Amino acid sequence: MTTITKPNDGHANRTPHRVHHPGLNLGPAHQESEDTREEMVFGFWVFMMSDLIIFGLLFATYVTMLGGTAGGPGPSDLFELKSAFIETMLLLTSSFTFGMASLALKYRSDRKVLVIWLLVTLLLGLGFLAHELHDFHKMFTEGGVPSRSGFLSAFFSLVPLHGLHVIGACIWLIALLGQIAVHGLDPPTKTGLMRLAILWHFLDVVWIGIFSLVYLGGIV
Amino acid sequence: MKGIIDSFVPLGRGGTILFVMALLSGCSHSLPGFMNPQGPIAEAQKHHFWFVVFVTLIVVLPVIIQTPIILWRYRYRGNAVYRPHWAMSRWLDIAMWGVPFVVVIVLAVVLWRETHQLDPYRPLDSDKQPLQVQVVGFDWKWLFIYPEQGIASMGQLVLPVDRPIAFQLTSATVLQSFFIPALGSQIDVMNRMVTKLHLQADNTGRFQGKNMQYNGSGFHRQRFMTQVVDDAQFDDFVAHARRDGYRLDRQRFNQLNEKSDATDFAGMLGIENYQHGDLMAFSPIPSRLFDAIAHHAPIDWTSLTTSPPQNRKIMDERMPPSNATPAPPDAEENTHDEADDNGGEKAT
Amino acid sequence: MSHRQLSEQEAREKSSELRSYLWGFGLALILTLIPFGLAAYTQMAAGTLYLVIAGCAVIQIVVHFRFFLHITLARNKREDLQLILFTVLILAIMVGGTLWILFNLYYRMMPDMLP
Amino acid sequence: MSDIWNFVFGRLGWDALPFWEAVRDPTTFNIINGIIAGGAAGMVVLGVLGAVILVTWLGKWKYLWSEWLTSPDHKKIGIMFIVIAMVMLSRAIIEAAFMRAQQAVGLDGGFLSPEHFGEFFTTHGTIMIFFMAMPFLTGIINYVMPLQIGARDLSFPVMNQISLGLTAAGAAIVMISLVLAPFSTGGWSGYPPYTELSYSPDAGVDYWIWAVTLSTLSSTLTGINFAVTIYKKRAPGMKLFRMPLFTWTALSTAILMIFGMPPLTVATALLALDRYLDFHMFTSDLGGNMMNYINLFWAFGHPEVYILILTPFGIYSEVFSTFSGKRLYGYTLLVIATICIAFLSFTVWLHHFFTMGQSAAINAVFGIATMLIGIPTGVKVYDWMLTMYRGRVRLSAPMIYAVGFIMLFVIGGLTGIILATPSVDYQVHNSLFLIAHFHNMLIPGTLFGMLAATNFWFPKAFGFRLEKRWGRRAAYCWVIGFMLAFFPLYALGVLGMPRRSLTFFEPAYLPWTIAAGCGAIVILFAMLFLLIQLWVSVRDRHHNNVFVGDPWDGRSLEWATSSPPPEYNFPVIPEVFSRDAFMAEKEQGKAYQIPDEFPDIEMPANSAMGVIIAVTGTAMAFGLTWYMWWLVILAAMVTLVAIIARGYVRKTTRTIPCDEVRRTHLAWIECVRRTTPVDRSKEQTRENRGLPVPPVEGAVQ
Ligand code: HEA
Ligand code: HEA
Ligand code: CUA
Ligand SMILES: [Cu+2]
Repeated sequence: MTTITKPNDGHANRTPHRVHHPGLNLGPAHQESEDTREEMVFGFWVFMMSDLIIFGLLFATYVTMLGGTAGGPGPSDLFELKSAFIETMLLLTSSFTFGMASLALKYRSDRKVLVIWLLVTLLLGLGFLAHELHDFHKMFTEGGVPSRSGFLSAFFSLVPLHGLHVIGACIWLIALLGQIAVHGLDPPTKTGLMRLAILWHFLDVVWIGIFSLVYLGGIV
Repeated sequence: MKGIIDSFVPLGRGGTILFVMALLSGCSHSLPGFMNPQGPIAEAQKHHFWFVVFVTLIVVLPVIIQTPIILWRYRYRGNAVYRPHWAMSRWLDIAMWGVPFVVVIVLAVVLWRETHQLDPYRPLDSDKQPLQVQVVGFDWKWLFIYPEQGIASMGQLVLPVDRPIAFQLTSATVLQSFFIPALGSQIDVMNRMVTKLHLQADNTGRFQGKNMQYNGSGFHRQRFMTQVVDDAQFDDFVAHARRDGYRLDRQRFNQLNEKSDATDFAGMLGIENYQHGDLMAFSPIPSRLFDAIAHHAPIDWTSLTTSPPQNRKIMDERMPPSNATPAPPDAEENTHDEADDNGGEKAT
Repeated sequence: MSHRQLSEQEAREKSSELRSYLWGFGLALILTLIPFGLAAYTQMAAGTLYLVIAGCAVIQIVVHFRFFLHITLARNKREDLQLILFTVLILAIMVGGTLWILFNLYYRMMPDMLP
Repeated sequence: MSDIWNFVFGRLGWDALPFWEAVRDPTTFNIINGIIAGGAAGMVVLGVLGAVILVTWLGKWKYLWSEWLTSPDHKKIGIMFIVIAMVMLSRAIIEAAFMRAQQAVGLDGGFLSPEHFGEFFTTHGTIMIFFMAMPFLTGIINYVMPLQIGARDLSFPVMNQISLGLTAAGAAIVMISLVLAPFSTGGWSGYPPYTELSYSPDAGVDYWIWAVTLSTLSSTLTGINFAVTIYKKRAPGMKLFRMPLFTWTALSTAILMIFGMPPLTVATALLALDRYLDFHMFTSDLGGNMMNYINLFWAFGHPEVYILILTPFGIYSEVFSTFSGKRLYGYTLLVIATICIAFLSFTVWLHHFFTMGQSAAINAVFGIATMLIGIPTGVKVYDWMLTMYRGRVRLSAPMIYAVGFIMLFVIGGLTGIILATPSVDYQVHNSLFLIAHFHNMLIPGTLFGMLAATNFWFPKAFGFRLEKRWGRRAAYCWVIGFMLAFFPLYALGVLGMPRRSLTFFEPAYLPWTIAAGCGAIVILFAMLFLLIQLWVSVRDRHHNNVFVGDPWDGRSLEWATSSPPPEYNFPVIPEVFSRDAFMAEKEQGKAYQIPDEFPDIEMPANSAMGVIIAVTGTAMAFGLTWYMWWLVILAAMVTLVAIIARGYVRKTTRTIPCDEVRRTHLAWIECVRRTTPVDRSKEQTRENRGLPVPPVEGAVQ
């Protein structure tokens, strides 16, 4: 038999719940746009997870290529604990400062505070990139070029991909600063910032994998 | 368990007969492939094939038979009862999950056993010492090295009957797959890697061998003839090859690395009228040639000179002397004989 | 968006969230310092050290998800959490399968690739 | 001078022209192959020119631009996806015909050159998978799914446009490769090291890499879009377990796309790094290792084939229950089976390389995992049979495909089980047996599914039914032609004939290849009949008009609106109280009501993002293929700027005033009132205007 339920339990998956993403404070007046914002954030999560598969597979491939040094320099010849540590600290701190930015966004204290935190985050991100590039340069001069061996190829397909993501995130951050300047903190800008926050923290998570597996694992 | 599979043999045989009849060709060629098995591996594979077919048919046939019946009985203009809201029956549900589940369990148990039994890496049970054969895939031709005999062949793979063969395989170029359908499993052949395969022939005869993995425009020509002979003939073959084989020197080896099929290579050796499946034998050959190729190590050419210098061609009177073709200049850009890449440090 | 007075409730929430970020940062710092410190300054056996590094990494990832990405067991987070767990499952299958397959292949046909 | 030439054109030269070989070295053989290739190139060029001229002549550029290319409407995007699929299909079919013809005469010879044959199977496979099946089913889901869940559009309409743009770019790249040859000969799976620079130095593999990469990105985005839409945009009351089965399969497909595409992205990206930046991931020297590629490729490849089959499973579920006039048997278990299949498909990829040399235990584990998929698949098949059972079955064209499908699909499943048995796979791997297996899945499964869907939902999209007689003829020809064309390949495979063989030397193969060639001819007739059907239907469109919207006595919400639906789909979002929502409304007499109040409706505004991405994507891929770096950089910059600029756009919606909505709706209701309902015996006649009388339970009619 066709089951017919009472109309009023029909809204099961639409029960209005408390806003739970930082910064998403549009209130009941904006139900429509609040829904779309939530969709966007959820969609971005899904995208990140798809991206995570990419990183995961690259990690796995990297591990399988550890033996492919072909007589060239190996992990312990090329990696330095110190610079890995500095990069880690830069990125970790930037994650924290982005958290502060999120708080500023959520509680609308002051746009200036938000922008300052964002700028600090951006600087840390750029610092990370600069340091990473410097690292690569050093590796290159020591003969650690991707064309040297399968191992180095695997390294240079994994770690710089993370770097590329950071570059993308920095560009996005700059674009969002522009949006704040042009449009103020309207809903689209806010969701933009929220999604960027997810990306930023996510990249830090990936970096945990990189410093643990690639750098620490390689040097030990 | 063996018993279970074997009980399908008559069915399988029936299937094969049907299959042969369906061939309708009436030609005298024996059926190629594992339906006409010539060795224990192919034989077992054939049985397992039919076993899977018949067991799976238990769950598949009902679909093929009953669908038309249902279709007819419940056709629009028919007069069977119509129950638009009927959509659930516990017993049918149990059956439709349960029966396939049992079938899969049966298949899985047999699969586990047979997969281990027929693992190409597993040496065959036999009281005879296996014959070692090393196979190198080049672009569009195969080189067979008999390390114990110190000879090599091309175009034809000569095997003794009733004796296990232990193959070691590698590729001098891209991925290929080595396959003699009548004898059993195929196995991938890869550059810088060594795979293993164990086969045995129960009957003498000539069986096609091929490459199954596309590797360029000459792919379909990369075939060879497996000549299974008795022990005496095999000894003859070895003696013949030793006496009349072509010397596999650096220059010829470089020619091997060119993109060409066995016929083209015969042409380079100066053989006219080369037919598919004719034998080209090589002796002397560099020692540990296979290992050198597989590990990208330099080939020990000096070992050639220490072998007896018998440099005449073989068996077939058709073949002109090998020095009929002038030697092309040594191709130094070749990859595999020089200490290229990492191989250099790993000289054997 | 100019200044706005936060309600008492909001202020409380804000400080609790701030605390959560600080906790996260602190924990992450510790979990970073431990493996780096051990790798740099001790002569631990490689095997144990690997385990410590891996353990710290896993915990730190959880910390990030909990304190920075706000993934909790709360009801309204369940969709995100399920998504993440599902991803982790798929990832485990793919990564685990890859390692199993490839190292087995190395073992059987190109031992020199075994690290 | 030549520096400038090189800068502008990279490595593109005269020899890229497809008939160059024939000009350079005019032997008969080269001339034949030159004519084939040149003809194909000519057809592409003429086709494009013809289309441009036609649109100009009709003065439709503006219409095309504002109503289609920049439209964010999921229905139009869906149709455009299908149009791409059709165009690409026509090319892939021709290639299939050539391959069958070549093998039918292929004993010791044939007429195709090996390079040509290599390009044929590579493009055929690549197109069929990435540019026929994927866009086709993406298009169908795009069109139907939002209607079924009672939504106005997908969650991310602009991203949907971008997906379309990426697919279009990939398709364009494949088509361009006909004019500026060559294409890859590495097969649709593109195994290195054959596809590495050292063995395939020309541009072919690069074309393949970028075409496939574009398609993969498109599918990933599509998957995200679908999944979020289904999660977040269902009509009130539509719980997960009230969704139509098609929506369920769409959700599973989306999940497979999200998690199954990344391995391919990784594989092709790494291959590209090898080819462009001298990496050594998959080379045979310097520590590279091609087994990683094979592993990654199939970690994608197997989920991919279930992407290709799950959507059709959903389609067939709708078709069976609709044309049996009956609820779907075992809905809950069907859903569970779907989820099982989707999940299990991530655990079996190794079965594509059983012969690579790993241990027996690994092979056995993956073989058993593979066979497990047979259980939920079988449940689905049985459920469909039981859906017909006690029903009242009308054998319309979609139903012929559906019935043909279950009977043929189980045979493909059987051979799949054979292949899943490692010890047997050692014999039939890479033989024509494998080819027969997967065509047996892809044609009765995917392609019949697409055809059934077209016959089923065409009236919804265009407002008139497809003609029935030619439809049936085509369907029967398909079934017969398929059997004739592909069953012989099973025999050939068992006889040991390798796939991808230009020529063979065993006379025993010949009868079978000839039979298969005949089958291909029957299939060509099937195609011809499809075209006739389309033509006849368009001719008679006024007689077959079903504006009222429900020609098949449908069960789910897409039938609850007019055909074609208004761009906002539903004037008010329907509220759902049970499964088979529309059927329930009809049974309770609640269908076709006039809402008390009409809202203003906000719809996404037009955007040129899709077009921009299509153009820059094509340019970038083309530049990369031919080493025209300036083009690559330019296209990349434009893309980046466009994406950033899009972030600044604030007016992303457009409002449709309630008056307009009311007017449209009242006109439709008026039409419904004026239409006489017909019972199912008149379903295929001109009396069917889209308003059904339901058949009576238990009775004999
Ligand atoms: C739509 C596409 C599609 C689908 C649905 C399938 C479904 C299946 N496939 Fe297939 N497959 C392909 C497309 C598809 N395949 C392609 C394209 C390739 C080759 C790619 C290439 O190399 O180029 C391939 C290759 C391929 C291989 C690799 C062979 C080789 O390279 O040597 C294997 C091996 O296991 C396999 C197995 C299976 C199995 C077991 C199923 C199962 O899902 C089938 C399940 C269905 C049934 C079993 C029938 C119905 C069930 C019942 C009636 C009830 C009960 C049955 C049992 C209990 C057994 N497939
Ligand atoms: C979806 C996938 C798909 C489909 C549908 C097909 C369809 C066909 N394929 Fe396909 N094929 C592949 C996927 C597919 N193939 C793949 C993946 C490979 C492997 C490539 C490789 O080796 O790398 C392959 C390889 C392959 C080979 C190479 C075999 C070899 O390696 O030796 C051959 C040889 O004949 C072949 C033949 C055919 C034929 C005759 C058809 C015919 O059935 C085609 C006829 C199709 C039509 C006639 C369609 C008509 C439909 C319409 C016109 C729709 C109209 C619609 C409406 C009006 C609504 N295929
Ligand atoms: Cu492939 Cu070892
Ligand atoms: Cu598969």
